[in-house]
Amino acid sequence: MSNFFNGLLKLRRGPWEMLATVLIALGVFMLMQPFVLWGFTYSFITTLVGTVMFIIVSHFRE
Amino acid sequence: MSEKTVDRVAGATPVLLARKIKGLSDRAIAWIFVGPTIFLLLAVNIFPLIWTVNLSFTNFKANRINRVVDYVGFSNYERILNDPDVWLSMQATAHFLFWTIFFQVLIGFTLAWLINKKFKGNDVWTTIIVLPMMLSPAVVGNFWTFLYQPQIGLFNYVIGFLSGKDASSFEMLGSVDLAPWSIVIVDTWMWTPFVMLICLAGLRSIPDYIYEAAEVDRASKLRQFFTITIPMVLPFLMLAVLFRGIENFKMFDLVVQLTGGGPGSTTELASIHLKREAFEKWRTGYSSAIAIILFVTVFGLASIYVKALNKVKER
Amino acid sequence: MSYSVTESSSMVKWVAGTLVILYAVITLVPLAWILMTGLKTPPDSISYPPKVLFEPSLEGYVNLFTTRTRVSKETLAALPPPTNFAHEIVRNRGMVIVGPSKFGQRFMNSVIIGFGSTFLSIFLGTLAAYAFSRFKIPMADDLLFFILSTRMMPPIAVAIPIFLMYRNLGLSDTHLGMILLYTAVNISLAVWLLKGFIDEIPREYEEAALIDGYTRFQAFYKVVLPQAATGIASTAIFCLIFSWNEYAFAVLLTSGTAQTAPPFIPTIIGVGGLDWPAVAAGATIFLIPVMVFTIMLRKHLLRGITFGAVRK
Amino acid sequence: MKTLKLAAAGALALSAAAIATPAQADDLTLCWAAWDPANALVELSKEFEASSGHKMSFEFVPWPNFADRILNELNSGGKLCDLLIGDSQWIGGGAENGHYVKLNDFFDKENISMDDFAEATVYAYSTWPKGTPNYYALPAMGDANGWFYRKDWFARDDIRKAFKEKTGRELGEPKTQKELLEIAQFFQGREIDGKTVYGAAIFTERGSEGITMGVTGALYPWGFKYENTPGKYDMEGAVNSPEAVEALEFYKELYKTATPPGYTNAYMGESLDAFKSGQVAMAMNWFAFFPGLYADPITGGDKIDFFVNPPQNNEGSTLGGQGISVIAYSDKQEAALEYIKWFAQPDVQAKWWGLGGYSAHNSVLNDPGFIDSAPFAGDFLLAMQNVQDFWQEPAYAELLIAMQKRMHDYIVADKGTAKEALDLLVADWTEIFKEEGKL
Repeated sequence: MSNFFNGLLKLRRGPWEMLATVLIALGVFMLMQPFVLWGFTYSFITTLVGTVMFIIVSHFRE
Repeated sequence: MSEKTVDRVAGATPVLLARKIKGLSDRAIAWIFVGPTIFLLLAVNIFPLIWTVNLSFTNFKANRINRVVDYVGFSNYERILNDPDVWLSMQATAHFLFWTIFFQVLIGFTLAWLINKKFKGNDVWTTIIVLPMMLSPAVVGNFWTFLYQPQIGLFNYVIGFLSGKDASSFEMLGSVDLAPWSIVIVDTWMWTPFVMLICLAGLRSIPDYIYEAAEVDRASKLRQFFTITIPMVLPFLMLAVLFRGIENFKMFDLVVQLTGGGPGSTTELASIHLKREAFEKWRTGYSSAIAIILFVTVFGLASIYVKALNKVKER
Repeated sequence: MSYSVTESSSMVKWVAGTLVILYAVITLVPLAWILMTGLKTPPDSISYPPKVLFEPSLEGYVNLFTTRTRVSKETLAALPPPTNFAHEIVRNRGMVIVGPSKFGQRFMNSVIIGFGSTFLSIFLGTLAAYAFSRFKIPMADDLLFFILSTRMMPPIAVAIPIFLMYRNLGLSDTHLGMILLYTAVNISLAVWLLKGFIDEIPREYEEAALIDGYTRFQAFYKVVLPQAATGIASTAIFCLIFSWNEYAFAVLLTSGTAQTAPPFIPTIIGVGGLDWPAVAAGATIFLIPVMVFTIMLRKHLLRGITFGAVRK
Repeated sequence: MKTLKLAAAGALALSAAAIATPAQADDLTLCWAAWDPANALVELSKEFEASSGHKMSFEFVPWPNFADRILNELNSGGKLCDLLIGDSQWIGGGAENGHYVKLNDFFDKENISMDDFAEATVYAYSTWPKGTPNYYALPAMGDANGWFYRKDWFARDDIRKAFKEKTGRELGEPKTQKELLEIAQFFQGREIDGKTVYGAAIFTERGSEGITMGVTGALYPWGFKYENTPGKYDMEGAVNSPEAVEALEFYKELYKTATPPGYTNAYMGESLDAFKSGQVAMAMNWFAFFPGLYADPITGGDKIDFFVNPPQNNEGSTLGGQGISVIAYSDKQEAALEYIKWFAQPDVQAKWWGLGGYSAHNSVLNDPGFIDSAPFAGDFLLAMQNVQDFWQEPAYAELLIAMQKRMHDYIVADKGTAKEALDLLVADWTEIFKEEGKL
């Protein structure tokens, strides 16, 4: 786990990509879940942030 | 390089062309080769995409050319993301996504595992099983409405025969409870082979020596299945799930032909909802915003997909 | 006798084989039903219980290719005797053939647009794939991802601006417009697949050719292209199948002149409601080429559906 | 030198000829829905081809896709159609968005008077804004939603007796909507000649306009109004009036208790199928189909009879039918106008009716022999006196889609109550008119 945060701090690709992936997955889940309208409302921005992050961090060093 | 060969070759090509080509660096050739593709994609994909983003901030209506178009800021997005009808269409999509992937993985993996037992003639049967997924979803979907007819349809007849119920006592496409399942059934019929093929590739990529080593360690077959087979196939399975997820998230043709979104709005998936807004109500600005939301979602999933692709490629 | 831990016993094989064959048969039933319905008469096609045994008739195919009109008994009686089986079938229903249907034209549109876009995507795709495979292109990975991501776009989402763009350019409902559009969608698959095929051709061949004094172009079309021929052929079939099956763009961007068969087949109507034998006949004619292609492609199938990522 | 001059002169003359001859033969395309009257029009048009030298091509689109495809075509500025027999509700959009050519000058020039056509049809099919003398189409096909039934079943003694026992009334053509329901329920599930039959085939289709056209058949007789004050778009209290709620509940009951199984997405084709296959005692459909139904060898002739949509609180039928328009994007407008001029002639109109098309020309309708010319001719005249149409606004498509959704949700998908469905509809429509800037 500390490796993960270390990687984040040092702008390494692996952990950041993981974070972006989680954000995208969360956004997609929020978009389609049937439980709270609030989740649906904020789903798009979550996915958008995750996607943009993914594009950026995929250029970080391994 | 002897000068002679160069001359010989140059002589064989038309003079002007030869002069041009000789002068080109590899780099220039690379751009000449890639250029047309990039240009086409920019013109037919990226330019329209930017246009869509622009439209999504307006109240433009494509059937009302004479009307003044106003920029409305983020209000289209606000309306969509608070609209219970859109939310419902997303939930219908979720139901469709979840269950199609569930059944396709379950059946697809089982089939792959069975085929991997390498019985005689397995390749012939594999090819036959694959057939449905290569066919036109619209044409096939349309024909399934015939199979689902309560009074004359083969599907209802077979189910009625097996369950002892009257074949016209249930309506796959017409009833609110069954319609979401009717589209799951057809999609599963069509796309299980896809998951099967990828799982099969995964199973075949496991080298025999791993099992042999496990056998030496006296691991049981069941244990081998869970500690070797499943983990080794998992990246492939991920690939299949992501791809089916993306495809079914934007599902249109099959379901439009099957239910058209009905009854009521029970099977109105995201794409169908978008089509109604864009090409029936002609709310171009509003529907552009929905398009962008769908696009960003697919794009996000696609990024993960490509990452998974590369991972599998390395195997 | 050699013993292998990965080789299953004959009992297991037998069970596995039976289950797989059972599934294959079930999965084939809807397709077989399309074939059969195409050969039924309209009353047979809607009988209950569904008829498995029936007297085959070409009425569906006749209805698919003709338009007919109902005439009175007197007119019918006054007509000269039918010249061929098609006229006879139609007259037995109290109607006469008044002309060909639109199916032939729609089918030709599918052929023109399918082959046109396939040719263009293969042409452009091969060039691009070669460049990606052999040259150092800055940000190649990003470009490749960009190319692939265009394939992932939901067609309906892209259709809105394309509709507007085509309206302004006068490309709506034209063959050229549809060819360009399908090419743009197919090219991503073409580039990814072909890059894989070209990667597999050893560089040494070209390098030898270059040393022999070939130019890059010559090395490309005299050495690489012949080597990649199989790959190009199977990529072409994949592109063709996509354009052949495509529905969303076709239904939204075409209405008459350039409309392909998939939006048309579901709208074949008979005397009232859908004429199921004609629909099934159209579907049969439309699906069979793809079935043949699928069988031809079986070795490359996986590669094609995973953008070349999975080789086996 | 001389030859060159000659050639040049020849070329000039040729190009001049090409411009100056309006009578050159054109290939005209007429777009309409694919149904019986369209085939009759093909037959009728042969005469035009012979007299004018133009060639006619036809693009007939099946009803479920008709609006989608043709409106798509118009909105993309396509040149597929030169002439269009477009649905009545499209007139607002066709006029305001410049799809249709305005015909006033042409009518004046050719002495075509709109007074020669039945008033209701001119109002519904030709004018925009509604009721003003601005004409964008010539009434081509009068139509309304009506009913037909199995006359042979209604006449059978055993059935009549059973009906009398059950209801205390004689079995006959229903005089009110509620009688219609009663008869339909009586037939539902009954054995006739060893076959289970059902009450009535009605419209429930979701995709295009089906359920709206069906349900308005109940709404109008109950006194449904789109607005409290015409032209004000004040729908609260009109669209969701207690009468409208009652009518909607009525239609749902009709659907739930008196239609064949699997009848969740049915429109014209399904209704015809159900009737022709002997499944139902009664069915609703457009008058346009009645000639074909009457001619049907199995269920036509003396086995069928027709009646106008029964009244409840007042008379009322749902309007169908279309006018014929010239498309503004066509390159062959001259030839297209020629067609309209030819079509408007009284003798052509008489032939049109004879072939199974519903002429809207007074010379045909007021002819003393008209009522006896077909068993449904009298009903047709009656229906056309009390027709109402859906919104014809430029935003008609949105208004219709909203209604389709709310009606199907309530009637077929069992969502909410009738009042809720209509309240939601008022909200949808209000939003649409706000967007239009009309509220």
